[in-house]
Amino acid sequence: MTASRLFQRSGPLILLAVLLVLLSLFVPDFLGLRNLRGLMLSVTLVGTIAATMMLVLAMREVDLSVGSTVALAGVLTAVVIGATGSVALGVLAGLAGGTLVGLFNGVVIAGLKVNSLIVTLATMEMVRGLAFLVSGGESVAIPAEAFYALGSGSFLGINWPIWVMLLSFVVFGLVVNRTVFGRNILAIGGNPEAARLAGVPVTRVRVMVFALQGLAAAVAGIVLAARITSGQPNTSMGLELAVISACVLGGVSLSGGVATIGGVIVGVLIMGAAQNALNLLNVPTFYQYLVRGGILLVAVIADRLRQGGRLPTFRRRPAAAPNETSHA
Amino acid sequence: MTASRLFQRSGPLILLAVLLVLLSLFVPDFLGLRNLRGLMLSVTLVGTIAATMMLVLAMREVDLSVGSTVALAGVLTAVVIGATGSVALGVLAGLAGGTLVGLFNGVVIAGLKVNSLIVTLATMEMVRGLAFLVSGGESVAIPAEAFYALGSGSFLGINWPIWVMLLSFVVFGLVVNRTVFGRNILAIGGNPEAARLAGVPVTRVRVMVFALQGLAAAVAGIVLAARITSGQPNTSMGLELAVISACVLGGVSLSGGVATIGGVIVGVLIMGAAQNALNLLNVPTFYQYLVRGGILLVAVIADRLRQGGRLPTFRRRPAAAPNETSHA
Amino acid sequence: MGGRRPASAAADADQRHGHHPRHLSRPAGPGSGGVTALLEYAGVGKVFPGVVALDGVSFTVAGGEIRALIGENGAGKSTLLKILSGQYQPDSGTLLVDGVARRFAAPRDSRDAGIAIIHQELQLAPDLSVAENLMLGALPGRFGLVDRRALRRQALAVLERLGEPIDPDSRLGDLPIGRRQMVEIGRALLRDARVIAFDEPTSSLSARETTRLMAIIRQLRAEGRAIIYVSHRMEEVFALADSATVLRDGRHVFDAAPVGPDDEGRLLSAMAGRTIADIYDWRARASGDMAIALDAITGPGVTAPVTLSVARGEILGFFGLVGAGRSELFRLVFGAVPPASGAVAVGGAPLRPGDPRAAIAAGLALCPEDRKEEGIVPLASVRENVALAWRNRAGATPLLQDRAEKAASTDRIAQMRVKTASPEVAISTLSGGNQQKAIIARWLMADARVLLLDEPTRGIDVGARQEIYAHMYRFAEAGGAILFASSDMPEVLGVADRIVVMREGAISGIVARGDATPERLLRLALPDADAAAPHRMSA
Amino acid sequence: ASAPGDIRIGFLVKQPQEQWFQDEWRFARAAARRHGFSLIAIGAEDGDRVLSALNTLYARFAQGFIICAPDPRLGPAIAGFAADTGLKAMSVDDRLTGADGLPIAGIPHVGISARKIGALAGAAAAAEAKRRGWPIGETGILRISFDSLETGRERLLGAVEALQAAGYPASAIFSAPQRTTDTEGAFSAASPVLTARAGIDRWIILGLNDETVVGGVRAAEGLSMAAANIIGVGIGGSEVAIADLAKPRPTGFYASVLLSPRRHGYDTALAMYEWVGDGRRPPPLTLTSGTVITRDTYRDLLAREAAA
Ligand SMILES: Nc1ncnc2c1ncn2[C@@H]1O[C@H](COP(=O)(O)OP(=O)(O)OP(=O)(O)O)[C@@H](O)[C@H]1O
Ligand SMILES: Nc1ncnc2c1ncn2[C@@H]1O[C@H](COP(=O)(O)OP(=O)(O)OP(=O)(O)O)[C@@H](O)[C@H]1O
Ligand SMILES: O[C@@H]1[C@@H](O)[C@@H](O)CO[C@H]1O
Ligand SMILES: [Mg+2]
Ligand SMILES: [Mg+2]
Repeated sequence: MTASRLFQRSGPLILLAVLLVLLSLFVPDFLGLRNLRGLMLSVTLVGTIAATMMLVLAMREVDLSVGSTVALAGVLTAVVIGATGSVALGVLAGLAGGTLVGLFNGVVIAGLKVNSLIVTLATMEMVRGLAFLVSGGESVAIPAEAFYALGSGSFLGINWPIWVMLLSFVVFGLVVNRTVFGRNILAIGGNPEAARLAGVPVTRVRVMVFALQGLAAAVAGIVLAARITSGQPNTSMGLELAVISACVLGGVSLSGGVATIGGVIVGVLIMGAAQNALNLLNVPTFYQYLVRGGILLVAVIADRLRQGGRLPTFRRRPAAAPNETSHA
Repeated sequence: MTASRLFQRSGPLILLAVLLVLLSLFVPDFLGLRNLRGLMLSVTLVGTIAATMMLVLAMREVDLSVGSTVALAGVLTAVVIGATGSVALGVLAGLAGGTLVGLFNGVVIAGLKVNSLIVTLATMEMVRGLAFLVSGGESVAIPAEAFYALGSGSFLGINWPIWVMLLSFVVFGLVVNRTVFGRNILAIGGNPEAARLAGVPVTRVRVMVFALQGLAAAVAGIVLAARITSGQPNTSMGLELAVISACVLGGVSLSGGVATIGGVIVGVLIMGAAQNALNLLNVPTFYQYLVRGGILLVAVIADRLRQGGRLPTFRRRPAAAPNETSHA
Repeated sequence: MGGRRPASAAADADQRHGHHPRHLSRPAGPGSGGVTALLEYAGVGKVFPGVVALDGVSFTVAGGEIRALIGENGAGKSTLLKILSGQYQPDSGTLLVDGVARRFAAPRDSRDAGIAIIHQELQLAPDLSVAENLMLGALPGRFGLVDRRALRRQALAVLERLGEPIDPDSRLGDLPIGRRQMVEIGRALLRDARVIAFDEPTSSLSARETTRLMAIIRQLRAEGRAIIYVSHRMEEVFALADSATVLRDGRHVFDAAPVGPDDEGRLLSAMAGRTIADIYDWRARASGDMAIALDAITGPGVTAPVTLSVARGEILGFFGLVGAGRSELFRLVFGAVPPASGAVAVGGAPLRPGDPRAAIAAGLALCPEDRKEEGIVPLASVRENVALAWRNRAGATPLLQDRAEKAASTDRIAQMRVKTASPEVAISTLSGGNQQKAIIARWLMADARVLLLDEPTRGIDVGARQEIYAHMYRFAEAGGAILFASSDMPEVLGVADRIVVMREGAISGIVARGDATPERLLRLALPDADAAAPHRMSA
Repeated sequence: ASAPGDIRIGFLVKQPQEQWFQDEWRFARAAARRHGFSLIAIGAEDGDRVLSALNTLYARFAQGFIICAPDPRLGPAIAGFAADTGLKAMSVDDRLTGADGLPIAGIPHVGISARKIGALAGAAAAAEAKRRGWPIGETGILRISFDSLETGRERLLGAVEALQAAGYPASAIFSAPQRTTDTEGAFSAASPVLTARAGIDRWIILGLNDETVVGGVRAAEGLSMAAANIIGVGIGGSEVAIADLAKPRPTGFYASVLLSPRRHGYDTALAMYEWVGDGRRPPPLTLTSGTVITRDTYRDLLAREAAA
């Protein structure tokens, strides 16, 4: 890796470091133990899903339905626990529901070859509707206090939701770096036709990635339900935005083919630290919209500049089209 | 135009006709004058913006910030009317605000060559924040009854909002079919590099289209403010989904280069009629999520099938790459 | 191709004709009379990261002159034209039009200066009408409204001049490729440009269309326009050009005017930088039992059933004109596209149709024609690219086997002599020839026994070509079978053991190496050849 | 900045952009200023954000918080958090429920008596219709509903009960479920229902707050119904209601039930301050009532409220 590439790569890390220094200097209470734990907890939802979103983006696709899936999984879990009294069955139902949503996305996108942006925009609505239907439109109380431990309990002093997020980072970090499946994802993102002709089972990989994304969203949804002790059909609206922002901040390219789990972790932390600081500083919610949107904008422009002239690879002649716009 | 193409084209029209017949048969009062007027009124918001969204999609871009822009324009109008007492100044402020948002989108997307999905996802948030800031977070009453006429008044028995929507259809229909600018949009959507080499001012056209989209959203936002006699910072969340659905339903291809205003009108009416029927039949809100998402999904799959083997035009071998996914 | 560096450029200058072009005689095209050139390149240079694309190129084109621009792939021809069209700006030197130095910041400026380019890649908008495409960028209109009548009138006029019976209102994307090319040419005519440059215009034209185009170009010359004509086809150059400029490695190495078939040897050696010895070096090989059999295959692009079999150790060449159906046949055999009918058997076992993974499992490998679109994963490393098929072979473990993979891929990379700084750099940094070799290495690593090579030497310089041939022979000697498609007749004649000629989606003849002559192949390949021998199937 | 000793109190609301909550915050800040504690106001629109907000309060060493949660069923999570961290918790507006679905006893609550206030609105509408001489058989009742919220359901229940007591049949009631509790949501929900009942020319319009009723009224006016044929009665007495009541010509928005954001904001913040400071625990349940205001009465009644 050349020095300039190293710099490119570590751009997000530097940003995070600078941010952390600034925050600890200027934001009261930022470095407190209480706050750091709160910060970690606050990114668990985004973090747990970001690792699989990284896979989706690396494949040059996008999934907007994750927020709804989080809601559906939480509601399913709550309803089933309520009906059966069994935490295990509830969790299973939540996991199955989320995975099925992902599978559905994957089959339509990869099988019918339809644009993932629109498909997941549609399933975002539909799954939200399902969440409302399953819950009867209201949030569902979970009558099993044992289940709450998943949200508020801890192990070795670290809360369970944080463990779950770390697990997601580790597992999908390994997947992308150490498995044939993971490398195939990057190959598909880089050049799907070349991958297909080299024997990569493109459709199967695509479906799998979306199914995993559904599964991760389900896990996140179940943990969230445990944290908020109920299944909320209207939770996590706009979550997809935060997750995609975190990935883009972490250097996942929207033109596919590039992904590092380290970058994603940094991206998640940047998002979390920024949001945390806004909270600590008591910045009114309205400004927070501006800041959230602004962070994403800066990230994507930086992504663009970092790539320099590099254009998305689905254009036929990358080098010869300097005035092209990049499309995901 | 061959018979089969004619059929392809009129697919949405047939769908609309069938829908209308069914509705008039099964839904009481559907054909009543008040209902028809209500139906038309109910689609004015989506309709006014759909024509410019058609241009954006035909250029193989997307704009998710329209809902926020509607809110910002309404709020700006309300605040300025409140401050100056002048309706004209208020309307001007609204129009300027929306157009600036569009211009900003266009400059970032076309000038810096950044992915329009992400850019407008970011500006969607930021503009919403601006709307909250401008309004101080609350809805802003408009102290000028003259202004309300734009919302509830009528001309030749047709309400002003409907006139505005029709105007948008006519103007942008003419633009896309009859002007050099409009044909350039289609050329860019079909093959941006070719357009550039032929001397089409690609960047300028792109910026213009986004600016027009902002302008149309502003018009729609001002009319909406007149209808509800106040500027609402949190209005029209999720509107972009409805607008894109209407376009896709009307046969605008997500792979760019194809757009007919007739199709878009039909798409808008299908959406409106379906929603109207759901309401008349008293379908619970939850199912409406499902139906809305379902309609979009069906539309995009139909779009895919309608294209048959025809893949996005940047692929070399039209018939020979059945395993390719199309990306907008 | 890429990878040329300024420093090393001088080192290989053994046979070069000197830095200054040698003029056989003054350019004196008919009608020019030797006055001020309409167009002049004066010391034009252009550098891309890591590549000197053009290095001080100077030549002129007078009104009424057709100047051929020739050179190997990557010599810099298209770059010269892109500077003329305003797509690129030169790093040094100047471009003069009518004796005035010009610098085009954008394609519009070039157009406004009376210059038209027919690009190597078709540059058309598929969803607009033919008429709109003809006038794209300059649609006639008043107050921004398109003047439809003027549009139609002008389109009809130019289509008539082209001799093309095309409806100006039809959608461009619905036209066959040759017609589209004619539309692109029509656009240049419509602009009434004084300088017109053609970048390989005939690569997708039929013989009839080519003849028609030649007549049009001669007429343009008679009207006093300056014309640059880029082509790899020497026959066309000799038939049309008044003068020729040869580029090599971005340098202007040779000029000839007038130019005729007698100059061929000199032109070729100027292009290659050395006299071309026998780069094919074919030797007889023993062939074994049947490796692959095609049984009545049809599908998109292959209209008549193709039945063939290839033995182990055999190299079967496929010759044909553009669009003859060779690429499509290969894709059908490999399963990249499901065949409409017919079957493929490898080593006697039938292959699941339409499934590349099944084909790979049976030992098939496809090196596609379009390396960039279908071959490489550009951002991935050379190693990843080479290992891609191996990783996905049947029965592979889901976890990466780093050590085994590294060893095997390094071996194959060395074996194919892929020139790369390290196996870990992105494959897109390699020159085209080395990318091609890496793709072949991919299949060696995956243990392919039947290679389908589609235009394996397109875009590849002579040295690399020779190496690829050597590898093909070695592969065949080791018991592999090769099907290779090429549009380069000498290559087919030089490398193949047996030659299949295709024409319009069907086999028009199969010729043994000993019986193959250029005339015979051409007669079989040309659509209007009435003497096509009845196609006989080989055993 | 975390000097122990100074008292910090959090005030979390579910919809920071809604005027009601802005008013609550405004009054709570006034209490903080007057009594010298600091108030940390945070908007928390969903469960995840509630938890973030609570963690923020904890990190900033707040000692207690008042919350109108986006969902009452966040109760166990909120109560659990309070128990774990020792923060004192109080709810306002919407009462938290436990895993068993019953109100959590340990969390003091200040809220309106939703059903009673709804009944006030319903009765006001019935009286006005009677005054205008509307025949019961020709009047429609538009119930713009947001039934997933308990207080919303209760308010409308009260209103409908009052109307039924005045003789309106159940068949005259038409529900328009809204997606959001703002004007736009109500507007979109009401339009199609009004459109569909072309035969009914006189409408009573009810909803859980002023924004909602204004949306319904605008929808009716947009369908060219005269203001004289519309009776909208909102709940809140918020600025949108005042704006309509203040218009020079009467609109279809007839009246609102004035609630007291002062009591919900100022009094709760003060109660929490005293709880933290002197350990004086607030009463487990405080219910506030409302007053009907119309074009004719709103000025006086508002002045009286401001003076309180
Ligand atoms: N945009 C670019 N970026 C980097 N290198 C480039 C670019 N365009 C061209 N080159 C390089 O410049 C050299 C000249 O390319 P050019 O396309 O002009 O060749 P050519 O003579 O037209 O070849 P061909 O016969 O294959 O069309 C090649 O090495 C090519 O790789
Ligand atoms: N670039 C292209 N765009 C559209 N159609 C094409 C293109 N190239 C080839 N075709 C079509 O595909 C069919 C078969 O072409 P194929 O590529 O198999 O021929 P080929 O003999 O390999 O020639 P070549 O590869 O030199 O083009 C023809 O009908 C041709 O019109
Ligand atoms: O949403 C309502 C709000 O409008 C106000 O009336 C107070 O109670 C809340 O539940
Ligand atoms: Mg070239
Ligand atoms: Mg070919």
